[in-house]
Amino acid sequence: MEKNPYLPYAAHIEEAWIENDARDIKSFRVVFDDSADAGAFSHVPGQFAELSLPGMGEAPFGIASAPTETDHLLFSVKRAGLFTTELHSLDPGSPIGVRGPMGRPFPWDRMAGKDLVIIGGGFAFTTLRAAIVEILDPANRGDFGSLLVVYGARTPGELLYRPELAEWQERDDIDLHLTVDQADEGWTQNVGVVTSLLESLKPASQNAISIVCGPPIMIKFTIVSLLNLGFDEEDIILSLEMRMKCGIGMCGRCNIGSKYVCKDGPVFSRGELRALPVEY
Amino acid sequence: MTEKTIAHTDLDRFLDCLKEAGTVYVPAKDEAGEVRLAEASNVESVALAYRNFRMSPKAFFLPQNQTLLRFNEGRVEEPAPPDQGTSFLFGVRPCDARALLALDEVFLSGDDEDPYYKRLRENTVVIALACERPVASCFCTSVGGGPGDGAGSDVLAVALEADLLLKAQTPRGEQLLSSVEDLLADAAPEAIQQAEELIRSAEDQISPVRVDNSAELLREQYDSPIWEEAGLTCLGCGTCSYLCPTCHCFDITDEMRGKTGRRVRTWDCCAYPLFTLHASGHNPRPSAKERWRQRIMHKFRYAVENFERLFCVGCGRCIRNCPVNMDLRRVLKRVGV
Amino acid sequence: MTASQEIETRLRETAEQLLRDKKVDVFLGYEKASLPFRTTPLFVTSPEQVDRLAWNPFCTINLAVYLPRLFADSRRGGGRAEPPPPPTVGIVLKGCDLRAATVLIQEHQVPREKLVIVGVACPGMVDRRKAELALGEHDALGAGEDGEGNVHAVIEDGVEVKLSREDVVAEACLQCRTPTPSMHDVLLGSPVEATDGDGDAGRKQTADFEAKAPAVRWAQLREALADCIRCSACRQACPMCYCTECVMDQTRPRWLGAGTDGSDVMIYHLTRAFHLAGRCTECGACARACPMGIDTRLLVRKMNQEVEDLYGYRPGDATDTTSPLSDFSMDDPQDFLTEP
Amino acid sequence: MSQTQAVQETAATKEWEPRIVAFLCNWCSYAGADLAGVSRIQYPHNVRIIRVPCSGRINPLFLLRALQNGADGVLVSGCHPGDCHYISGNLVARRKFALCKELLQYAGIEPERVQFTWVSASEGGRFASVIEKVVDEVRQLGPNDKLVKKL
Repeated sequence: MEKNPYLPYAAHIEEAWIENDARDIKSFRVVFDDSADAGAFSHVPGQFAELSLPGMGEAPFGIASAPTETDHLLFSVKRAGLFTTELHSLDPGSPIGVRGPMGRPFPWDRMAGKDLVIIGGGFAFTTLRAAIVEILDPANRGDFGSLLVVYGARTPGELLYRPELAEWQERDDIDLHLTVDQADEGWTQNVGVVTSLLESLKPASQNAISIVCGPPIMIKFTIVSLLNLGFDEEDIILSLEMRMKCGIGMCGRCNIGSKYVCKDGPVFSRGELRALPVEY
Repeated sequence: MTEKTIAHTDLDRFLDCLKEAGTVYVPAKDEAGEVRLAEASNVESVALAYRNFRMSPKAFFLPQNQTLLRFNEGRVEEPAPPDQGTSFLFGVRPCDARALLALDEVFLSGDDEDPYYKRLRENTVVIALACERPVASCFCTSVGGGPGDGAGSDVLAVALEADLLLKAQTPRGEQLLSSVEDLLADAAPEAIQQAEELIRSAEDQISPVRVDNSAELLREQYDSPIWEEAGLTCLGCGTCSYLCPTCHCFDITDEMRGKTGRRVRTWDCCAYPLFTLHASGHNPRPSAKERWRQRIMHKFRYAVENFERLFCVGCGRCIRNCPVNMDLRRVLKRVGV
Repeated sequence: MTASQEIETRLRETAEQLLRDKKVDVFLGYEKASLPFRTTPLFVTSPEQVDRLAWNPFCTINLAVYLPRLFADSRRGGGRAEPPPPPTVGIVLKGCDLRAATVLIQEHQVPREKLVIVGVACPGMVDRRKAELALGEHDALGAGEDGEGNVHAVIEDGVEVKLSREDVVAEACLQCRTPTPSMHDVLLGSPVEATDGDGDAGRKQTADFEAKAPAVRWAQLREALADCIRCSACRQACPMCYCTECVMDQTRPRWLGAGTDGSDVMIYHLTRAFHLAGRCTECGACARACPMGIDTRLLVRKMNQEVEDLYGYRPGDATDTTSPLSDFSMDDPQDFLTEP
Repeated sequence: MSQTQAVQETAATKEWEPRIVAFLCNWCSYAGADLAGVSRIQYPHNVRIIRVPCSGRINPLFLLRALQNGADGVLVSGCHPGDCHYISGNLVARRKFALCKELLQYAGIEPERVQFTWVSASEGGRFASVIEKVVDEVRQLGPNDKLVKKL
């Protein structure tokens, strides 16, 4: 019998840690209780999952781990509402349901052979991390051209995955630039908004694709910068957030025009979005 | 399969046969004089001449409260399927039967199927009853249907003077009719002609609105001032959606006491401000203007773009029941449809 | 010319003048609706549109429901941008509607000085359901009024059916205690005497219900609410329900289940009644809005009578009084308390 | 043994016991309940206390929610008139309570299900006897089957 799409996989939180100085973003290593479920759950970076807590409901989160990290899923969650507050209070070992993977991932077919420009802001770096880990995997790295990553946050303490960022900055197969709005003592890297940094880096737009995730205001200005740099609208890839319930295109609340963010998105090109009403 | 007839005097026997196979619902007058679908065993006389039901029969397929999951001491379980067997809905009007085709697109056509809808849909046989007297809010003929439309039903019945004319619309309908073969006769040509006349006369009573190019026109009218005006008048209640046979948006909430509870699906409505409100406080459809536009766009444009089907069957419930008497036909006309 | 037609003419003249003189930004009245026995709200912004304004026996909707939202933007605080200035609004109000507007002014939702109230003395409006029911198997294709105020419906083949006004007038109108608006800038129509100035009919309904055994009351209430689909039309049609987010919809925390469980439905209606205690102006908009034909006034009516008996207060009388539930007196009755 | 197990065991092995939810104001009635305890005054154990800042904080929805979630009775207690820590919280509340009581009664809900009283910080004895009375009355009514929601 076909699986009930409303029935989550049984999983548990293996490890949880605080990601930022404001202590409102936590990362969760989630492991399936049944290894068969782990096999059945095969995602592609850019996709999301609905996490489920009995009594609290469900909420969608981008999957921050790459498929190459086969033994767990990673989610980084900002405490905002009822569900996320409860999630933050959970100890390792706590059961959690996982439904997914859902949605359309980043356009990996189109990204093959291209130079990649990944631009992230704040805590919206989760699926971008999944993408970077996937690209950097030795088995995959040869499939892509250069990899430029620009990542900004309000303060150094608000950057996610800091140990990993430091590691990536040591490597020569990824060109990672970090920037913050407000530096603190000890910050030796860029200060300023992502767009200024991007414009100073001047990535070539020929044979390149960019992926942008971040707060709406950052996305708005980054698109302008990328267009100025000569990127085609179809080569600017964005990921949207929307209030969701079912995650499978039925409950009717996450639509933008005729497209449902849960199944037709969350990843859209700038060109695709331009054809839709501005209801996001 | 050819048309059959059954004498009105044999209707009870026909329903008795159905009762042996499952639960039968028939149109009957309630205490307040409203005709609604009621379980046949509690009904003394079946109503055949009635304006359409106040509620569309969509609740038989998409119940207003549907338990999706049960939580039991930390275990998450699928609810046990209800042990109800087959249901027979006798007397569904053609517009409401047609609406099932729209719901099928949503719940059965995508990558995921909705198991709850699917089970109810598979276990429910729809016997539609052609409409002999439409009312002023009806416009089924404008949206692809009609008073004698069999789409979405398993059997279409037409109430003639002495008989019911029955015509199977699906294999399931054919099976049903062959199971009561003893009660049926092949329809005489006069009966078929009488049915056609009845339907034609009903069609003539309906004033049409043109909607065939609605998707195209609405695409151009996204920024029309009419949405602002409609948003001003709309009270933001959910009456239009809740009564609509094709509206299907839902909410999912958990209801818990201690470690026991359920995850339940309930009807929801795009007219409500909280429908799209993000946890951050941002709302992509912040006012009644955007919400009203969404409802019309969904039915007459987005559904066409996604499924090549209007999500409106012209039953007119939203027009008849709007507390401030808004009429979507007026809006469609204004938009130029 | 019938009384209604006369009022309609003067109404259009008044609206036209107000708009032409820029005394109002918008004039809120009624327009003929697409179906018989009905009108729909009309927001007029230019003098050229006033001919669409209608006055007839079908102006049942309480237009005061639109007032809080017309002023919502100007009352918005906390944002970065200055809120826009409040508009000036001309509005047609019947006796009951005026009482609703009075409470809205009292509760600081609507500034009186921004309103131009065109009061209309109201002989009672038609409940379209009653009219439809009165026609039985026939369907109306059109409807009008004769010189005596009776309703004429046009049915199939152009046949006219006369419906006596008192047979089709809305339930709330039969119990109306103030058909003529007391506060107004313009008054149209000749003053109308209240048919039930003391509210005896409502009292009797309450007393009849109360005379039943508690278990019977409970069973009847459950039965009456069994059809409720939680569409919230009763709430949305009510001028007094202007909260930007209703407690019944809140999700953090969620006070009430979202579905139609009998307990949730009951608590919805009990809470609605409680929130309207001493605030309901008894226009009946909730009951007329209910698509399921539920008597949504059963509980609210009792609450209002209780407030009148206990605290001598009727909502909608004046704008400068204190609502009894924001007030107290040291010697308020407290014989309901449990004593050991 | 977990709490839930304990509850189930009680349900299975013992007679039904009424469950009373008591909303007590922080300044008078909660202190009164405390005094009852400190003074070792015996009163029925059927009551679960929820402390609120003032009886004026009580929203009738709290009471309905308690009944919906399985309470067999609800008690609200605040400071005596004139003693409110916030001067008049209990006086404004008194009007709400009067209407609330009337509304529930009108709807056919037994008036003993929802009760209101005043208990001061020094009235440990009064608190105990009020509880005794409420528990006794609710016991006579039997389980709350009207507003409770079956999950």
